[in-house]
Amino acid sequence: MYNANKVIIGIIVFLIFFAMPFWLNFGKVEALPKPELPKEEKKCIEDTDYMKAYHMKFLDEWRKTKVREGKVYYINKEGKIYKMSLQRTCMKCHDNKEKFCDRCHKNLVVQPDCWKCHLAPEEVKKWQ
Amino acid sequence: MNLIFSLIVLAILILIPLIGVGVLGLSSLFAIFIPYLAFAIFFFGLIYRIIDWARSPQPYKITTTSGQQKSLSWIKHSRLESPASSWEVYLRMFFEVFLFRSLFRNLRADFDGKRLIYGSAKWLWLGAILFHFSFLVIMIRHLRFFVNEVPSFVQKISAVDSFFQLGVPPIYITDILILAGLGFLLLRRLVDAKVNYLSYASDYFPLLLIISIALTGILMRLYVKPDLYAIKQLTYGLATFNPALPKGNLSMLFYIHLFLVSSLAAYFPFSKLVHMVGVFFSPTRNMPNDNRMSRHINPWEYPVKYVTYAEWQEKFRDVLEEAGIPIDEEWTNVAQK
Amino acid sequence: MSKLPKPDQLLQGLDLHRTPEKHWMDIKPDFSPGKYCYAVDPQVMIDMGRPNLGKWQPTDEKWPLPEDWKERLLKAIRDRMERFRSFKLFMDICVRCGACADKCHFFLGTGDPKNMPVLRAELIRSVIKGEFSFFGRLFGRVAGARPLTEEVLKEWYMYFYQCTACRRCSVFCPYGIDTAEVTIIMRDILHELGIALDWAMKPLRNSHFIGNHLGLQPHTIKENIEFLMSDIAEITGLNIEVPINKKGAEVLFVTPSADFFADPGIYTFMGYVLLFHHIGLDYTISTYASEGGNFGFFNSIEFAKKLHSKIYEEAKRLKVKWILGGECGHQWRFWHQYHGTMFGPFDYLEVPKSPITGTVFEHAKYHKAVHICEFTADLIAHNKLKLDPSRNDHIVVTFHDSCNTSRGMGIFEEPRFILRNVCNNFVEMPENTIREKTFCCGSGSGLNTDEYMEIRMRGGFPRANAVEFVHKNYGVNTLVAICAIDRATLTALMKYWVPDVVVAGVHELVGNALIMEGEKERTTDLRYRPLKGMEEEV
Amino acid sequence: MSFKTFLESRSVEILNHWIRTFWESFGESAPFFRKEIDQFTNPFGYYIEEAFREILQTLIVDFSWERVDPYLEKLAQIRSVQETLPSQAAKFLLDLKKILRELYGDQIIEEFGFGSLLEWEDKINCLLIRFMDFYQKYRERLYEVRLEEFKRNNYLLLKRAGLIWDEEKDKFFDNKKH
Repeated sequence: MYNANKVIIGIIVFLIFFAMPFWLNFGKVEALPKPELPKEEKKCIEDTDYMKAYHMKFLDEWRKTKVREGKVYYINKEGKIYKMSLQRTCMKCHDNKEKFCDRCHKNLVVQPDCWKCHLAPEEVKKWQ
Repeated sequence: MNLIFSLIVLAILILIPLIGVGVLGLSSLFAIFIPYLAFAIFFFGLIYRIIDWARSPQPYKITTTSGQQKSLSWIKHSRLESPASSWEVYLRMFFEVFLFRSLFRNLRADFDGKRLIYGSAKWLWLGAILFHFSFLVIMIRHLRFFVNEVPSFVQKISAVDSFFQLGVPPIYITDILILAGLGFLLLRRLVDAKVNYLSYASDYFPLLLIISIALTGILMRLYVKPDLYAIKQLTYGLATFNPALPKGNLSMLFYIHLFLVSSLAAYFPFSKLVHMVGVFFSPTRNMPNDNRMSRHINPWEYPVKYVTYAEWQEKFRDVLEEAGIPIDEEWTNVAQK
Repeated sequence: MSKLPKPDQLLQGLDLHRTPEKHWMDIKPDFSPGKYCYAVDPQVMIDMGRPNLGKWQPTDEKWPLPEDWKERLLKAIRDRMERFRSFKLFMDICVRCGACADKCHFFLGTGDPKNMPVLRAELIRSVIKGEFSFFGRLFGRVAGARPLTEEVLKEWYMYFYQCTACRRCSVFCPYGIDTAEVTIIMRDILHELGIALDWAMKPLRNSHFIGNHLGLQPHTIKENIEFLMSDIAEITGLNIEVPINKKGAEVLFVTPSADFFADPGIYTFMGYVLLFHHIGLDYTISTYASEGGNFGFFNSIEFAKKLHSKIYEEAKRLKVKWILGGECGHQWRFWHQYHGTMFGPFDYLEVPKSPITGTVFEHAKYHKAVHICEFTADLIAHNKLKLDPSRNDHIVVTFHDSCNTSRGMGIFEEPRFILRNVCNNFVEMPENTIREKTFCCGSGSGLNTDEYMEIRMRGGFPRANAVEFVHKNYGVNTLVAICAIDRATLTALMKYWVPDVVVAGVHELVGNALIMEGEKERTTDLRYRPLKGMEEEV
Repeated sequence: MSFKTFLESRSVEILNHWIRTFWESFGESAPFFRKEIDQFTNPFGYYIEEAFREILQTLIVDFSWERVDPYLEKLAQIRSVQETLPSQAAKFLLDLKKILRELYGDQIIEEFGFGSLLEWEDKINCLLIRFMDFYQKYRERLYEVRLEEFKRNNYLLLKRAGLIWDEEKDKFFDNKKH
């Protein structure tokens, strides 16, 4: 092999760059933080798989129908009626933002702007 | 013909996970085994290619000099175009690799009467830059799936990239730019007569493959949403070598996306895509133009037989004497010895 | 239904119809007169110790190839890939982006798609894929692969001898792929079977056995020089003697042999001699190493080394301090980029130092050879020359950057600096056609043969077109170049496209402008053309 | 409407047709020559378009050899290194006849009579033979170039052998004597 020094440095740089996930995790493998689910309620408004993937679309839809059309109630697939409210409906069961919302969001670099206007249950408690 | 062939190959590549996961239910094969295999091919393949190139020496220093050489002290020397020292070479390579300087050279504006015209070549530079840089940013962004506590630079890049808060979730700028770049590069191959004429299936295929990867990614972000938490469980497991199939539902689209990425990785070392590492080896760019200042060694240089002065003088002795050109007796003796 | 007959119905017998769109692999090379160079005479190959195919011409239906030709070629290709990283790499990393396509003067002049540099390299790339790669063999044409056949070989002959190794494409390639390198290596590979050009090989043999390309014997060189000195005597009134094979001189001067005998190189030679006399340089020329140019360079690297070995043997024998090189293109690309590796270290020479100005040529400290334009530019910068630029007022000059010295060495400013000082009318050609973007003369790398004239004129058309532009707009009548092949072939090119423009070397103009000590009043330039204001007296 | 105004109103279409027909005979890289319009990057395509445009204009508006000659000559200069057969080189002029006949032949005969069409075609015939003159000139020049190159390469040897009569220098001596 010719120009061995430079080539080996090149290979190392290549490995450092493309194996970055490996290096960044190196030596600190731990379980992903799990969101804490409500203990009493077993069922969310819609089924769990749907909520996991689409909750942001779902909430956005609620926001639009409530603010623009003035509707207050949501009827789920089973015919159950819910009041469209993040703070009063969702956070009633999911009563800890930090342990439920943030764990995933922080982990996946998602910065929803819900909390610019809404108050997290923890905050509400502080005020009460 | 070449395009159609590439489209067929791409269709097959999309069908494989559809059947493999959707019909046969081979989830762990497609989620764990194939990605590992593909990336092993990617790493070992590329390192093999690098070493393979390095096994051949570069016998002569054949820098392409696109600017004034370093010569007399009062003549301005073009440091980038005709580098004379190592750091000038590094600078030239930097501009070459990160800003595609040689392609940029095509930039030219002309006036035809009153109309300002730009040839297609400038667009080539722009298309290439858009595509390559978007690809890089997208790759860095994807680190959020592979690292538990996402480093702050990834967070910052993501934040900048989603600067325009359009919709929920916000659209990434690079997602649009990469499609624009790729679309241009593909369109160019179809429309520009001379490029069309020299394009093979192996030119269309990588473009189509990367376009499909980008499209499946964008679809997942905006429309057909997967369970991100489950995906991160899988990808984090892969990155830390603790692979496990998560409990949640990985959507079909995700399997297709993952399989196409794996295909790209495995295809990489055996295709023209190796230009990514090959460009660093290019002898016309990575060598200084200092041939007359320092020596370059060719490991296989061998002596050649030539007509020596002594032989030549013997051959022409008569005419030399007649013309009054001096005869070198010293060298006559050398010949006789 | 039209009442009128169609005019072209009468012409049906002639094949005037559109060439159907074909894949490039299906188009056969066209060996019609004017479009190919003659093949080498077998005796030349025997003399040079190389294989040969006997008497044959590329037009032959079946080439007299030896039975194992395919294995020999494939072995040669493998061997070159192992020895030249450039070749191996260039075969792998092209992405066919097409940035080079419209940069080749042969493509612009002929419109033949195989003259696009990318496709020229593809001629061999496709064979490497088709013969060595598993996937290439599997997918064939869609992957751009094909087997090596006699047709392919004919195509190689056609197109690797339709490239002048000018490197214009390599300037624009994002990966720096240099088609010149591919061309040179491919010609070397063809040599393994004895396939070569007659025009390129005969001068090579002459240079090897006699010392220069034309085969001038030592006494002829001397007489030629004396003849030129008598012209100088007539023009300037000075009797100058040129030292030949002088031992112990300070400088060995090596220039292409065309400067000794061919028009217009001889005027440049007269310019050199006047300059050396003016500054009193202690120099010598050699009749043994009487060739600066190197026809080996574009035939086979090994031949190139054979030819130039003489220069160093001669430098050693004559015990000179350093070497000065004349105005030549291939000579300087080869000197600059290959000599240091091939012939070094040069510890029997000294670091070049101008005896007049005392300038040490630091950039040549290892190699010990200086380009005459660097040398003269340094003299002018130190005010050591008495110059009268008005003696060049009868001409309007433009400068053609020769491919080899510009893209293979990087000498741009020195000749321009000299020109600005020796003449008053200097005009640049359009920006896209000069400096590193210069267009080739269309006849470099051993293609300057007369049977190839049509292709040469087409290949040189982009260059001629730019000259015509400055000729029409600024009255340019002299095209200056620092390359012997340029001086010979651009003259032909100008004769065809822009007949009012003549070709000269930089030092011809220097020679015109130099005010020599003890000279008589000059009425003509070195070509016996009257100077401005002297038309009456001549 | 006169025949001239008729042609003028159709000139763009005729020109486009003519140029397209020319390039169609040119093979795979024709699209490049048509698209790239820079004079220095694409001298060949540039001159073709320019010459075709000017020749057609001269034919239609008012015919004069002074105007048409330089373009015809430039075309001949280019064509004579591209095509070694005169028939191939000059065919583009016949194409012009064909285009007019095909596009408007019947209409012209009905509206302006046979005479107009013949007159038009006669003009093209003139151009054709004129073109052949130029073509011949440049083919000959090509051979002159070959011959002179040979002489130049051996200039000093021939001169020293007394085989070249040096006109310039002879004049110089003659003048000096007087």
